[in-house]
Amino acid sequence: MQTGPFNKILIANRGEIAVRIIRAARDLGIPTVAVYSDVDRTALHVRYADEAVHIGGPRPVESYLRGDRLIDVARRTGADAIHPGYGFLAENAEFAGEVMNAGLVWIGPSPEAIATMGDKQAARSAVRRNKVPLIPGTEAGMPDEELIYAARKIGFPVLIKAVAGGGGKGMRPVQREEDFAEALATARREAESAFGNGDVYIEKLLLGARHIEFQILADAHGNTIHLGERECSIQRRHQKLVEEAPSVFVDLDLRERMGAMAIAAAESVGYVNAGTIECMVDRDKNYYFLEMNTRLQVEHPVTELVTGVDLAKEQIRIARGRRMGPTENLLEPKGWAIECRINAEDPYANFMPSTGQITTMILPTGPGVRVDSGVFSGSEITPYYDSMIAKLITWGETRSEAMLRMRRALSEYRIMGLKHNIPFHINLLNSISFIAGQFDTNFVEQRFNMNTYEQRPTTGDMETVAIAATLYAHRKRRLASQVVAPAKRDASNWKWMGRFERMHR
Amino acid sequence: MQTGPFNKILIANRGEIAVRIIRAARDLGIPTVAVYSDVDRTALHVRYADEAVHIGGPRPVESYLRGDRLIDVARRTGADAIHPGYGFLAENAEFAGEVMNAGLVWIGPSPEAIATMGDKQAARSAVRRNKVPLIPGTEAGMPDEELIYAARKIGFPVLIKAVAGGGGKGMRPVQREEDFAEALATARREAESAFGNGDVYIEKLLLGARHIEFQILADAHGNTIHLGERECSIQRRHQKLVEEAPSVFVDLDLRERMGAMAIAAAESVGYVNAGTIECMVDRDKNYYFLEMNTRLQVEHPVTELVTGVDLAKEQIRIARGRRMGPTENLLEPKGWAIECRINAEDPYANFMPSTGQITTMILPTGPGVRVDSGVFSGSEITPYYDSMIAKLITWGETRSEAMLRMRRALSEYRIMGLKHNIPFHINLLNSISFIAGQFDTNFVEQRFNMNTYEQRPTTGDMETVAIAATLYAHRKRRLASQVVAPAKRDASNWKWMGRFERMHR
Amino acid sequence: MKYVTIINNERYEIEIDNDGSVLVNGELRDVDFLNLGGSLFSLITENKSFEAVIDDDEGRIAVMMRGRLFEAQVLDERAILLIQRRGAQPSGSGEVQAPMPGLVVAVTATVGQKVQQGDTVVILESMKMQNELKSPVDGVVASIHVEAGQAVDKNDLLVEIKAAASETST
Amino acid sequence: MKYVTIINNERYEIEIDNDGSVLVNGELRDVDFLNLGGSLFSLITENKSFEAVIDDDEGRIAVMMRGRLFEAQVLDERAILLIQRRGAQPSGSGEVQAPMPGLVVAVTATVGQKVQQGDTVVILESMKMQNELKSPVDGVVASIHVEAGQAVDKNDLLVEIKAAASETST
Repeated sequence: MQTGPFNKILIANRGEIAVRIIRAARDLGIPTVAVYSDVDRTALHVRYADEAVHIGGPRPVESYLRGDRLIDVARRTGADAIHPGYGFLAENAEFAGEVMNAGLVWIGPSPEAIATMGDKQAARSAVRRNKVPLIPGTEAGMPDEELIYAARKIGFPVLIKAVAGGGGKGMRPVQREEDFAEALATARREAESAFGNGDVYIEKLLLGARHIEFQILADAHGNTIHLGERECSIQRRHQKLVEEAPSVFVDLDLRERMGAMAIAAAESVGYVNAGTIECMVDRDKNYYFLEMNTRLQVEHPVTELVTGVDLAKEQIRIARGRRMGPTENLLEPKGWAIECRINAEDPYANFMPSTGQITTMILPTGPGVRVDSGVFSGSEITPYYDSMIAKLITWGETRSEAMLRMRRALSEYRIMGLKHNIPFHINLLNSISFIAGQFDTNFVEQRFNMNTYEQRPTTGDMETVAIAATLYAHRKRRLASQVVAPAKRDASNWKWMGRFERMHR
Repeated sequence: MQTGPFNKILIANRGEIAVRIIRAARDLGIPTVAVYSDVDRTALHVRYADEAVHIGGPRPVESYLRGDRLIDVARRTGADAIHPGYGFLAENAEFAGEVMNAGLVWIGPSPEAIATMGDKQAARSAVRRNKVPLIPGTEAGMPDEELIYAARKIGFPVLIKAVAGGGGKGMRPVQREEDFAEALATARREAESAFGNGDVYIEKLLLGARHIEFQILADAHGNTIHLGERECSIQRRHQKLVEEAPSVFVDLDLRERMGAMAIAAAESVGYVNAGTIECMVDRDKNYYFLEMNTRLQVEHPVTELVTGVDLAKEQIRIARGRRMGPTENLLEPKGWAIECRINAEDPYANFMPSTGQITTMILPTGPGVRVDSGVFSGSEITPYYDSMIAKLITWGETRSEAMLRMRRALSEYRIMGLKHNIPFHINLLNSISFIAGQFDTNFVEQRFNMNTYEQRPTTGDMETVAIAATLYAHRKRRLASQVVAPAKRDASNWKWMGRFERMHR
Repeated sequence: MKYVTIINNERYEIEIDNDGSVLVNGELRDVDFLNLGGSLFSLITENKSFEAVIDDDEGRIAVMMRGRLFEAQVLDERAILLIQRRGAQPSGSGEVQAPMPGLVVAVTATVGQKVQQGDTVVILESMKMQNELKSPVDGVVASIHVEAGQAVDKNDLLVEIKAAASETST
Repeated sequence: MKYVTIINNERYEIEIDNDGSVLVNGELRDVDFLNLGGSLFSLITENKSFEAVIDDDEGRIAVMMRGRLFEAQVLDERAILLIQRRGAQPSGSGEVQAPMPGLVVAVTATVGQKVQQGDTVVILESMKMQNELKSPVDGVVASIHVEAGQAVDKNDLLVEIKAAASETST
């Protein structure tokens, strides 16, 4: 069933999104079943759910991707609905179909909508019927000479994209016509070797473009609305790092037009449940449909904070066949919200993922601060899953208040035991371009890095670091050489050290 | 100065309220100076402030109450304003005057307003001029025969109150006229021995009354507004435990009338800055002025969540001589907010305070959850200060959503190493009377306790507890007797134990 | 290993075998019991997930689960035998200790006085509040070790009460 | 004890006396330095309050403060002498280890090849991402211990690079 009554939800996911869904279900009074792999026994989603079932090994193919086991666990525990979260099986039309065939409610759109939007060309055809603007480009399967002709017609620069690619893989920009033939040959070769499929298509390369997406909500009673936009241009290797709602770039007129377009795109596949229309918007505010994500997004909290709508709860309501809570498009967001994705990756070492145990964690709290996370002091970050450990979200009456609160929250947040990207976010929040709202999707990769701070450290900070480093080395050296006899006035500056250590024994 | 420009704030407080003020100042870009006693060196307010100065011993009279040292520290660090928080010197008119005499800005109302509102009789006289309704009662200093005559006129039941009492101390209810003479004699004796002052006055004893208070904001430009009410009837020994905004008991008409009364009360002393008018409201919605708190309240966050106004920031703005942000009375709160005070006290042992180190703390997070706290895993709760360790605040579109989120957040919150009152709050949030909004200020003491749960534990829960207790004892016994040889299938149920312990070594 | 566990006057016979399997009143239960550090435990039984804080104090085990405190007595075979043989036992320690540092405001009991469980014997001021310390047992005040005005440290012995012997249920 | 501490090419002469007092370039500083557990430290100097995460790796001390990473070299008298005497030292280890468990996707270097610091030598897939592991030094590839398709554990040695000797500033 796509919609209908249910009384217990199996959550086919892990990490912060599993916790997020448990919370939504608990707020609605619906019991939940968590599933877990070998390495997730102590994870918060297992501990916060009403029931928890072990489903296999740590690798996703052994557990979270085992659709058969998930449906089996739902049957055994009496769960009559499955929420897929995001990632894993969330956009797997086949699994959605199997869930429905098993007589369970799938908390998401229909398998047909997932399948259509999951196929680039099918999605383009579908939305084109509803007059949704698309980035000028070609279809797949064209021979070289037709592609060259098409590229000339679209106008350079263009982007050659592998049909089988995705997430930024298999893309090649071409600036000038004379480079096209060689680039095409290389692109086909690479696509063949990487994806076993040399088929490519081309698209107009947008300059200074932003990634802006619209939140859609549609119920089974024929209502489809949008809840405004999210600004997601702060990316690295096509991975979003920071999201905002609303976007500095979107005025009321653009929001009305893009919102109507987003609703038309969703309606083109008879969409029901929460979804996102991703767009590229160029400098001149021309906007183009990119793709539709047929699930809850990682960045959904920023929309929640400026609308007051709990999107995970709305997903459940809609799947139960009820009318959704909000009934009108969101044209005037309440305040401003920013999300920073806190990842276990080292911004000083090319964002290399980091694994290990979180030995200490002090969360930022206080007014305007929300943390969505599935970890705790003692959690192990394993290499089996993605590197996101938490989402830090702040709200303010204005963008400036939201940013100041984010800065403050980042400075309070302590995570130890592994490398994380909080320094990246602190540096970004100090960047004049970011503060001024002047950035596009290439900003992080082309114009921002961890070695060039826009403000130099002060002399005072440098000296403080020198003192700290020296006292650290001095102390370590003393411990190593077992110098235990304290000098007569040694207590003065070190008194607290001893006191604290006594306290924490 | 009462208002004027300043560039650095000294925070004459500790704990969560010091952290709260640091956050507000940081969001405004103003540097802060923290002060700390011997036992607070590692506290978050010391670590989050820009500067920190040690001011003395652990007992408040040696440090946080040393007005001379606080002013001296402000001078030395170049702080040109002092925020007192709540408690300690916050309502000390003399200190406020000294701060202003030292050429510093006092972030609070004038010493005159503090002094007037700090004296029961003076406060009653002041607000009476502005036609603020008072609980029928007598003045202080009356002889016995006049008091008896007055009590008869007011009508029984009445309350005999010690002039020098406060916070619930020195009060004695009298139900019937024939008991009055003896009760009066006892009350005078007790007041004499407890406060060195046998003077008493009497007041009408209200039945089924609620404690409802109004948040006032007034700037130096002649603007005074209210931001709606807070429901604070959930108390024990006159200590608030749970607060809400708005109150289920207050409709728009009552809010308008009480709000106007609250503004009139504040204006009666020319009040500037944030303040609270505390009232008693009887079953018939008659309301009476109780007192004015001339500072930020512990429970201010519930107002913040239903107004979007950051009260600590407004305090600073007003003290700087600027116009306050909000300009209109709050008649329609946005959603609902509830605060639970998380105290280090054992609800199973007569709310006995508990001290010690917080060994583990897992904070509740996610949508609609705010935590205001000054502690962390590793913090020491000492006997020198009050027992509040955190404020847990939830917001929802409706009271029911806010309560469900509070239940969920309470169930996620883990504090170990000392006793705390989270079980009290969980029990309260399961109480039908509380859920239905049917309670008065006597509810906790007279009709609610930890031994009579409204719902019995289920058979399943009981069996689970039995299993857990037995496995715990079994394991402890095995460890004690050093039985190390594992049986052949011993890994089956215990495998995770070993795994987890390896992980956390 | 066989145990008798008593909670809120309910009696459970629980058997834990060497292979880790658990039987409750003779029925096998699927149990995964795991320490999460300190006194925090996770228990998954028949797929139900529970978290509990478990502490013990002189043989009484306190289990805090779902916001509720349960007191459990876990008796092994030897303890069951002992109780069966003896029939009765003293009902616990009669020591009143300071639960935290503070100032003794008043001692409200006198040596030789008969007290009931729950009677206030000392008033201790700490954390800005006056706390009534109560007798843990029915009995007679045997000795008093403090006086009003005295500062005490955590766990200082304040008053000793000689417990009256009482019946014990098994 | 006298130290020379180098941060971002700035040089600080820091003296820590037995009484705990700290002199920076000859000037006395009021310093309260305190471990908060693990690698978290609080430092209050001249009333300014700082929090820093401090770790060290083979003599290099990494200080993360106010969202910024500083690399410090703390040289004691012996180390200063040693450097003055030798004039130059090899510029660090040339071992490329697996920073986490994963699957080797490709080895992009060959034995005997000259590499520059920052050149990719191995591509490792982990956490759903392909990670380029780079040479930490300028030098020549001395040995390769893995091949494409091989699963590796954390800290496994993948490639060794013989570092070219370089000048070192003191």
